Order: sequence, then C-alpha cells, then structure tokens
Amino acid sequence: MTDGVASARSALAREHACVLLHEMRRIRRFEEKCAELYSAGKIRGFLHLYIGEEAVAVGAMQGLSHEDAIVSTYREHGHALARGIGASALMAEMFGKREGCSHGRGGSMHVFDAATRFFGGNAIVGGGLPLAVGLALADRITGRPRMTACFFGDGAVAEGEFHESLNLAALWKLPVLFLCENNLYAMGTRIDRAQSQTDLRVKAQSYLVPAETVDGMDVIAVEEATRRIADGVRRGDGPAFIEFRTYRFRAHSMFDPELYRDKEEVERWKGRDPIATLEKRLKEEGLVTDQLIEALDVSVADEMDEAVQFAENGTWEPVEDLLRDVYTRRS
Amino acid sequence: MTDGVASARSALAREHACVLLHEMRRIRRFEEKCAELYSAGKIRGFLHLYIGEEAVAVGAMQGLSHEDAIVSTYREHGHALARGIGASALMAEMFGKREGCSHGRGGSMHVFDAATRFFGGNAIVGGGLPLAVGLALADRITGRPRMTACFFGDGAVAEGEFHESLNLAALWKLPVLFLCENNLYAMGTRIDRAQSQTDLRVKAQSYLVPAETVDGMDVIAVEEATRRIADGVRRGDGPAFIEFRTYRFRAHSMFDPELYRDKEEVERWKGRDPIATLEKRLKEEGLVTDQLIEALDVSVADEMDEAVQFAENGTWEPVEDLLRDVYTRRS
Amino acid sequence: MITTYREAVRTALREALRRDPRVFLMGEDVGRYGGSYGVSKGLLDEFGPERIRDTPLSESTFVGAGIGAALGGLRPIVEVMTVNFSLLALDQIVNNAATIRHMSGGQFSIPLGIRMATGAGRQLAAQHAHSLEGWYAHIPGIRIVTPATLEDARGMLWTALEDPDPVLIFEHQTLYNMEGPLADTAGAVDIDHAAVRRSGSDVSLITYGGTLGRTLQAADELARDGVDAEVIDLRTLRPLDMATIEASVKKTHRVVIVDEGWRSGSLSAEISARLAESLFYDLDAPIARVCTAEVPIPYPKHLEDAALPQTPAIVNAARSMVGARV
Amino acid sequence: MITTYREAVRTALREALRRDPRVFLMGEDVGRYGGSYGVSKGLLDEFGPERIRDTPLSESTFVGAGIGAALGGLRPIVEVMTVNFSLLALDQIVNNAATIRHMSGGQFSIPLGIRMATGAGRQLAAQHAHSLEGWYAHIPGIRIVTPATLEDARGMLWTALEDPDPVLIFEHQTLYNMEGPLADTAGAVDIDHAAVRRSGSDVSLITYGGTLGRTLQAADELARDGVDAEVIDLRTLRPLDMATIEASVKKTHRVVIVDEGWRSGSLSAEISARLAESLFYDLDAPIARVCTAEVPIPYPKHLEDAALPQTPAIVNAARSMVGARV
Ligand SMILES: Cc1ncc(C[n+]2csc(CCOP(=O)(O)OP(=O)(O)O)c2C)c(N)n1
Ligand SMILES: Cc1ncc(C[n+]2csc(CCOP(=O)(O)OP(=O)(O)O)c2C)c(N)n1
Ligand SMILES: [Mg+2]
Ligand SMILES: [Mg+2]
Repeated sequence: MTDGVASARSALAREHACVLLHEMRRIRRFEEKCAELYSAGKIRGFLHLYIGEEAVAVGAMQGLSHEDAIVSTYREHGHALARGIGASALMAEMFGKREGCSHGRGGSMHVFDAATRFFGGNAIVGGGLPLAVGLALADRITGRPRMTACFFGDGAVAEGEFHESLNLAALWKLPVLFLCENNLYAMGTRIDRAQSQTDLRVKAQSYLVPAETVDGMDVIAVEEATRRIADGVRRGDGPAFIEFRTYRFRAHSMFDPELYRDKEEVERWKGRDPIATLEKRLKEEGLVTDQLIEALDVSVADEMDEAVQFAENGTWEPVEDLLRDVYTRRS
Repeated sequence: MTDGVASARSALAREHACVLLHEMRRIRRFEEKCAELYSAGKIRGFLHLYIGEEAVAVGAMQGLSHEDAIVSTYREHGHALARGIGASALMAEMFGKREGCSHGRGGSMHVFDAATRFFGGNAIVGGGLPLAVGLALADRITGRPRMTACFFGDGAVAEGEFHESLNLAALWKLPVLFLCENNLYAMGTRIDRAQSQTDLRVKAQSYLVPAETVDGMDVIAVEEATRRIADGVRRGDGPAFIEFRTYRFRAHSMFDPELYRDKEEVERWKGRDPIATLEKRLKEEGLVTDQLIEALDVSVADEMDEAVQFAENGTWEPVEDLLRDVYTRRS
Repeated sequence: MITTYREAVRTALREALRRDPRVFLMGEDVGRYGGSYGVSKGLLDEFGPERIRDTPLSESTFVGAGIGAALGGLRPIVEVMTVNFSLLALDQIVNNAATIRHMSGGQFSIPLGIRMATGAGRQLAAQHAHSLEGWYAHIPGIRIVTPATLEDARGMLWTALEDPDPVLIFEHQTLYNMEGPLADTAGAVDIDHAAVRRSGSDVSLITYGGTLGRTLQAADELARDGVDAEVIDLRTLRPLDMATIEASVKKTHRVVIVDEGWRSGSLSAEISARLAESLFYDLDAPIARVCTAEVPIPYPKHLEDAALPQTPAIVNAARSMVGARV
Repeated sequence: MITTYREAVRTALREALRRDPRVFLMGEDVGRYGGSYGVSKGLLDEFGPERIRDTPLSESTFVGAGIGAALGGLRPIVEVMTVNFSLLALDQIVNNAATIRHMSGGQFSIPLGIRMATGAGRQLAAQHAHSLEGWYAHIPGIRIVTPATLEDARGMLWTALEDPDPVLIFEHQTLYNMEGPLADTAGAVDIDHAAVRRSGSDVSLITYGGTLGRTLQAADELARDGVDAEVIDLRTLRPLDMATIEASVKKTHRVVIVDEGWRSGSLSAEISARLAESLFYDLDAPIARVCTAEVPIPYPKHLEDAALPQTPAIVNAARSMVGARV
C-alpha cells in the first residue's frame, strides 16, 4: 500500500468516523432537548428516550441502503434521525405541529416518513414485525433487490408475533433483517424474568435464521455487522437476526420511577457510553481532535436549536380537519 | 428370577397389552360409528376423526395419573375415551343430547368432563396451550403434586401462543407436559410448508424445555415415554415436550377432498396401523390369541352399539333453556 | 349462467389476479387444499405458489404481512379462514390497518382486502359461529362489506381492491352453496350504497349478509297477509349508507332490523339509534330488532336455530308493528 | 380519609390478596416496576413473587393462563396494562373465557378478574387511546364493570372476584390521580346496579367511567341555566341495569348518553335502541349521544380534545333538548 492510498484511506476513515460521531451526538442532543421540552410541557404523551443506545441506530442505518425499508418502535427518535429524517420535521412531530413528519398526528411514538421509507414508530410491542415481513414479501414478489430492517426490543421477543414472523420470514426466505435491541429490560422486567432462554440467538436459530450477537455500544462493530449481514439478506440469502447488546441510560419513559434496577448497574453501563467510547478511540488513534469535536458540538447544538425553533414556529392543524386521513377517499 | 415371578410378570404384561389394544379398538370403533352417523345426519357440524392416531391417546393417557388435568383439541374423541369418559356420554354429546358429557352444548369439538379433569376440546388451534399453562400454574401455586397434559397438533406450533406458552411454562417451571401430535399436516398444509424448522424438538428446546420424539404409531413406546417424562414434570422438573410422529388415515374433517396428499403416502402409513401393529406383535409374542381378539371385538362392538343407543334415546334440551349456562348466576 | 356464490367469489379472485399483477392471495389452505370452503380451488394451478400462498397457522402475522405488503405497493387479498380466527389478528387490524394512514398524516394508505367467512347455521358450536362483522364496523379506518348476493360476491372484491384503504369482506358460511343466475358480464359493483332488494311501503326490513334470504322470505310471507315490506340490504356496514335507509323509512315509517350479531351492541343498535336521531318524528312505531340471542351458539340444531334470527320472528315483528298502525 | 383512585384500587388488591389465598395478581410489570400506573406498588414486597407475578410480554398467554388458573381453582387477577394491548388476548377472552362455561354444559366456571386501563385524554395517540369497554360489552359470557368513583375503585374488585364468571374491570387512565374522601369502612360494592349520581327531573345524562366527571360538570352548568339534570353512572356495562335507566327516563323524558367510545356501534347506541324500544312513547325528544369522533385519536391536545366528549357538548345536547320542550 502506498503512502498516498494509506493516507486517503485514513482520511476516509476519519471522515466516516466523524459521521458516526456526529450522528450519535445529534441523537443525544435531540433527546436531551426532548427531555427538557417534556418538562416544559411542549412535548406530551409518552416519550421514550434512546439515550445510551445511539450506536445501534447509527451503526445500523449506515449499514443499510436508502432503498431498504425501516420498521421501528415507539423508541424511534434515534432510528429516525439516523435514517435521515430531518431534526426539524421530527421535532415538529414531537410538538404535534402540522410541519411534523407525520403531520403532527402521531407524536413521539408514530414517526413516519415516506421519503426515507420509514414505516413507523409502532406503539404496540411486536406489532411491527408482521409489517416488516409483509414489506419484504412485497419486494420478494416484485423481485426488487432491497430489504426491510425491523427494529424491536428484547421484550418483543416474548410476543407471539416474534415467533410467527421469524417462522414466516424463514419459511418464505424473505429479505428481512431482524434487529433486536437488547437493552436487558422491558420496562421494569429484566430479560431473565421474561425469557427462559436469554441467549436470543438461540431463539432466532431455532427458525433456521442465522443470528449474531454484536456489541451495541460499539458503533463501528454495529455498522460492520449490519452491512455484512444486510448485503446477504438483500442478495436473497433469506432473513437474518442480529442481537445488539445495549442499555438505556434513562428511565423507560417519563413516568418510570426506576425501582427495578440498581444505580450501580446504570453507572457501569454509562461507563461504556457509545459516544464517549468512540471519541476516546478516535482521539487515541489521532483521527479527531478536541477542536473538531467542539466544532461538531456547536453544529449539533445549532441544528437542534433550530429544530426546536422550527417546531415552535410550526402551526396547529385546524380543528375542522379533525376527521382527515381516516380514509383516503372520503365518502 | 423365579418362574413364578416371570409368569406373573408376563400375565401382567398380557393384561396391560390387552388394555392398550382394547382402548385403541374402542376409539377406532367409536369413530367408525361416528363417520356412519355423520352420513346419516345424526352427528353434524365439524367432525375430526382420530383414526390412525389412537396409539398416542391411549399410550399417553396410560402414562398419566388421574389427578392430572387434560387439555385437548377439536380432534379429541380418542383423548376423551382413553381418559375414561364413557362412550355413551361421549356419543350423546356427538348427537347434541343433554345426556352428553357437555350437556349437548358442545358437540364433537367441545368435550368437557369435570370428573376426569378433561378441560375440553378446543376448536381454536393453539387456544388450549395458555389454558394448560394456567392449570399448571394453579397447581404450582397451591403446591399440589399434579400436572397438566396439553395435546395439540403440528399446525398449532406455528401459532404465537405456542411460543408464549412454552416460554412462560419454562420460565416459571410449571408442570405442563406439552404433547404434540405431529401427523405431518395441518388441514392440507404439510409441515414443511408451515415450519422453517421441521424438527419440532429443536423448537421446544429453544425455550430450554426438554424434548423427545417418539413413534406415535407404537402405543408401548408412547406409554413408556409419557410415563417417564410425566413423572419428572409432576416431580417439579419443569415442563417437557414430546413430539409423537403419527398420521391421520382419514380426511381432516368430513368436508375435506384430500387434494393435498398422495394415496400412496396414506397407504404407506396405513401399513403402520397402530392397532394391527400391536396385535401382530402380541400374537408373535404369544401374549394374545385370535380368540381373545375376537372377544375384544365383540365387547367393543357391543359397547359402541350401546353408546349409540344411549345417544339415540337421549333427550333434547328444551328450547326454553336456551340461555342456560351463559352465566353462573343469572341476573 | 347459473353459478354459486362460491364460484362467484372464485371468479372475482381469478379476475383480480389476472387483471393486476400486484394482486396475490394468502391464507391458510388457500392453495393445495383449495380453500376451507373450496373457494380458491384451481387458483394455485393457474397462478402458482408465489401468488397463491398457503400460510402457516399464524393469523396475526399473515394479516400483518398483508398490511406490510400493501404498504410495499402490492394489493394483497388475505383470507382469514373464518371470523372466529380473526380475533387472533385483531391487533393488526385495529392498531395497524385502521390507524397507519392517520398516524402517518396521510403518507401511507393500505390497499388491502381481508376476506373471511362468518356466521352460524352449520352447527359448529360456540367457537366457530361468531357473527362479528357488525362489531368490526365500530372501528374507524376500515371499511366493512358483506356480499349477500351472487352479484356482490362477484363484484365487491375488485372494488375493494381498488379502494386505497383496508376493506374487510365477510362471506356468510351458509351462502357458499347458494345458486342462481349471474350475467356473464357481471363485474365490479359499487361498495358505497345499500340496495333495496324488494320495494314496499308498509315496513322497512333492514338486513345484510346471511339473513338477507330469510328477510326476503319474511317479506313474501308478509305479502300474503297484505303487508307490503321493503327489504334493504345494507351491503356495506361501515360506512353505513344512511341516505338509502332513511329514504325507505320516510316512506314506510316502520322499521325492523335483522342482524345475526348478538343483540346487545350489534349493528342493529347503531341503525336504530341513528334513525331515532334523524327520523324521530317519522316513526310510527318503536323500531324492532331481530337479532341473535345472547348466548354462545349451542351445538344442537334446535338450539342453534332458536338462537338465530329466523323468518317467523321477522314476520311477527313486522306484523305486530303494522297491527299497531290500526 | 383522603385517598386517590390509584390507592383505592391498590387497597382493593391488597385486601383481596389478604382475604383469599386463592387470589393472585399477574401481568406486565405489576411487581418490581409497581405497575405501569403505580397501582400495585408495594404488593410484591408484601405478598412475594408467587402471588405478584411479573409476566413477559405475552398478552394472549397470560390472559389464557388466568383462565386456566381459574379453572384450576384459583381466583386470578390478571392485569392487562391497557385495553389497547388486550386486543392481543381477545381470542382467549372471547373464545375461551366467555364460552367455556357454556360449552361445558355448566361444568366449569371461570372466576377471573381482568383489569385494564382504558381511555384517552393523555395525548398517547392512536394506538394507546382506545375506549373499548363498550365494545367488549357485546360479548355474552363476560361481565364488564367500569369503576368511576373512589368507592367503586375500592369496592368492585372484591365483588368481581366473588363472581363465578369472568369480569373485566376497566379503569380509566385519567382517573388514577383523582383524589377525594373515602370512608375507612369502604368495602365491597354491588356490581349489578347503575347509580344515580345526581338526581334531577329535566333530562337524564347517562354515562360511565372516564366521562362521569365531565357529565357531572355539565349537570352543574345546566343547573345554572335552570335545567335540572339527572346523572346516571352505568357502573356495569354488561349486563346493563335497564331498570335504573328506565326509571330515570320515565321521570325526565329526555336522554343524553355520553360515551367515550367511537360513536358508531358504541354502547350508547345500544342504550338508545333499548330505550326507543321500551319507552318510545315516553320520550319527548330524540335521544342525543355525545361520543368520540370517528377518528383514531390524534396526538395533539387540541385535536384529542376535539375528538373526545367534552362538557360543553354535553351541555349543548341537553340544553337544545330541553329547549325543544318549550
Ligand atoms: C403489546 C404491548 N404490551 C405492552 C406494552 C407496554 N410497553 C411499552 S414498552 C414496553 C417494554 C418493551 O420492552 P422492549 O421490547 O425490550 O423495548 P425497550 O422499551 O426496552 O426498547 C411495554 C411493556 C405495549 N406497548 N404493547
Ligand atoms: C386459530 C385457528 N386457525 C385456523 C383454524 C382452522 N383449522 C382447524 S384444524 C386446522 C389444522 C390444524 O392442524 P394441526 O394443529 O396439525 O392438528 P390436526 O388437525 O392435524 O390434528 C385448521 C387450520 C382453527 N380452528 N383455528
Ligand atoms: Mg428492552
Ligand atoms: Mg396435524
């Protein structure tokens, strides 16, 4: 390898690493804002923060193609931002303004975006898996070389729809990538109090779906695995399953007193903060400098301030439109 | 071993073998009658015959205790008879007479009997599994040393409730014995067109539920496995799963044109008829004689003729009682 | 051409599959078995296993997959063998099919047809005899149709598939063998309007689906008594075509609603309530409802018959009302 | 003693667990988390994990297991976190809980209590805001109760557990923080009768659950205009206590029904239909219904508010009716 190639590579690597860092910081900052705005009463309903899990969304989205479809959960701000839904449209949705990506009708749990093939936010645990199977079936029937990535939590694995969806996808060799965000808890229920078998790979493999476990606090590992496995799924190898081991730093939602886990456990995981970890690593490798990080910070802060401003300036849908979008044709 | 002991053993063995043979013949004859009576319009609705699968019901029930609970399916005449529900009460139920074991309200698919702890006939595929988990939970909470045996077909394994029930039973170490009658088809859908993984043991094991496959055409093997495994379940080892490989010789129900399987396949399996197989074996071992079998036949024929007569003589519930048994207390 | 309801549905399926490559059929035993009611017999041979898909017993997931495939640009027809099993898929229908358009602010529509057999009358007992189509009609975001004639069995499916929103099609179990003439040119029909199946001036008998036949019989019997009954077939249970119903009631001033749902909370209640709101001063007698008794359907024939709306009960309800006129 | 609805339910749970060893509680996060709405906080410590059981996310199976445990001789209380998730368990409720007594010819009863939070009003959007208790009331074989007061939150549970049949208890989400006095001696209450929460002579306002408060407010406003409204709290949605309702209507001759269900096919329709059948000639004006608009509940507050039955709409409905009298 010549010096030129090596330095080009390292430039590329730095650039890409910066993208990853930037994306994770965007999510973190966006959600910190959301928490504030929740306290201020600007955002209401349920608000499920993703803080601590950013590496999964960012790494996974980097590994997917723009043609792929995304099916997500109620904890989807990270997925949405990493997928390319603008912070402003997302924040306006959190406010319920009509400039929101779901026209304000959905709020935090129902982020949709046709342009990025983001098929929602779903507030029923496990409810998205059959949709993902169907989206993949449509691609399979029409012969389009793309796939559907389906995010869900460890809690969803206990639902009957997990079983039915993995079986159907495997039976019909559909291009679905099942992405399980195992943050060890479903609300207050730790995985070993919900699953007889806590090694989730074994479950996926029981359908003959190839499965891997990946460190969900390491964005580079997430990206690598997702890209590699997604390529196979898109190529027609059938469905695959990735378990990302991760952790949510915050409460389940804004109403959760967190009686079910120790402070130390939380602190231990915070020591593995995916953003701090990546920063440290990049600095050690000399790929980024403090200045660069500061610059990133400023740009992220500006972006999110703008998003909030955009949401603030957004408009309320008139009450006369209440019955809009129940049916496509109105009779 | 002295000659005396050996001969006592063989007498016992003969006696028991005769019981098995007798029970299987009772089921066979009962159902042959049912088929006739269906054509005659005496039995209506859906009628799912168990012919060919008798070894499973008979062997399994022999392996269970009278204290145990049974949860069954819509293909349950064999289970009911082998459990000890009288042929007359069962036949009256098939007719819809009030002398039926479910007072005539249920018919073929809803055989219930409190005396033998037979918790039904269930016409929703997979619908019985959660009930079995709950019955076992009641025993667990009250500390009673008994268990619940739950029959279901290969088709039911695809339902979400299979997944949820195996997990919950395993998680809570409940005394449930899951008895899967794998007759290779769910209506017209062969197992490999319904399951990505056709080795059902693997599925059960993915919940850390111990699983075995047993030849469901061999009544002695069925009994041995059931008794051995049920003892462990009752002792508190947690749930277990047995897959019985079997085959239904008749159509799925009386409406099935059987377009989905070859005549030869059916004939091949008929060559393994559990009744003929046992007879042959017992004769070869000198445990039964042709005379004894003839005598059995006569007694079975008489019993079933009587059952039909009983059902014929049964009475119709008066129409004024239509709203009975919707609620326990009538308000 | 003499045909059956079963054949009419099959023809509709075949036509849809031929006309639009985005259409496919999936459900339990729709392929090799030929459909639990024999409706899809032959379609697997004609269209192959990519478009005629036997599913495992996984109602929630294959219905949800239908929703997903519709989101993905196809025009799925999902067969849920019977309404009784659709309860396993209810979350997908109520929480996804009925809401996604709304929750996404109108970005996504779900052009999905879900067919199911419904109703009692075949001694299938309590778990296999539900009539829940009127119950489903409570849910905004879905459309409910109930073909009761050969024309509608033949024609509603295509219109449902052209509808950008989810349409649930309920085929009454007892209709599949119904035989009669159907024009060779029969094709798509509207799914917006109720139909006046018999015109009359004394009393409006309002029904749909499996009870249309018995209601028409009742009208014939009433005619022999000199009572001229009008029979309305609702056809679409959601949204209700109140204009057609109201026009009839303005003419007759008397209403009997016949509904195979359990009486309490059945669709008959909604129609009654609406008429009492809009035509309170036009009604000459209290609205009567002939519904299913509030009991899980019993197996024996005499009890099942007693539980269901039968012709004599319809006749009596109408007769006593017209008597009340004098 | 001043208490909250939440505490009243908790006290009821605690008492039931203390009184009867056959009682246990299971559901998602009822134990360590303390219940999604904080209702069961502290119960795990007092009764231990055998009797306070956190379940996996498996609604169909843990509801079915509740049915099985009831068959096995226990008195389970199953908490389904919210009615929205109960759709996943609907097959167990409709096809097993509601039918087994009947299908077994009366051999088996199912003494099971299923609690769930219901209703909108907290900006939780379309999948988390259903009000389906009236819809459930369509099903024979189950009983539906809707505690709307502290007394009922405290007292209905025990009576439900003593009932040999399945009882579904719907607790409206917005009530948990409701505070007020509750007698120390408060205990079991009947679950057979509707209650007159305010006596009046001009118009009957009929409601239940989450809308009782707004209906009482409306009655106060009406009083200021000289309209004397009677407020009926249905308490039990199945079976309906028609005697109490009819007694009220015979007095007032005017009816407004307030129901958080979507209007079409809501319980309000059934009540309206029944009154039009039994008291047709007693009604001085068409029955009015104030219900939820037929739209999946939107997230923004102004739209959610617009979708739900609000006090001004109740007042207007009653006022225009009484105006009609003059
Ligand atoms: C079917 C259903 N049951 C219960 C809930 C309530 N609930 C919301 S999130 C949640 C926990 C889900 O845990 P998991 O799948 O691990 O996702 P996480 O929240 O950890 O990201 C529960 C129980 C729901 N939304 N849907
Ligand atoms: C939930 C549900 N879906 C569909 C049906 C219709 N159905 C009745 S039996 C059956 C096949 C079940 O196959 P399996 O579990 O293998 O049992 P088998 O009939 O072979 O004994 C089907 C699809 C049903 N009764 N319940
Ligand atoms: Mg989790
Ligand atoms: Mg089978």
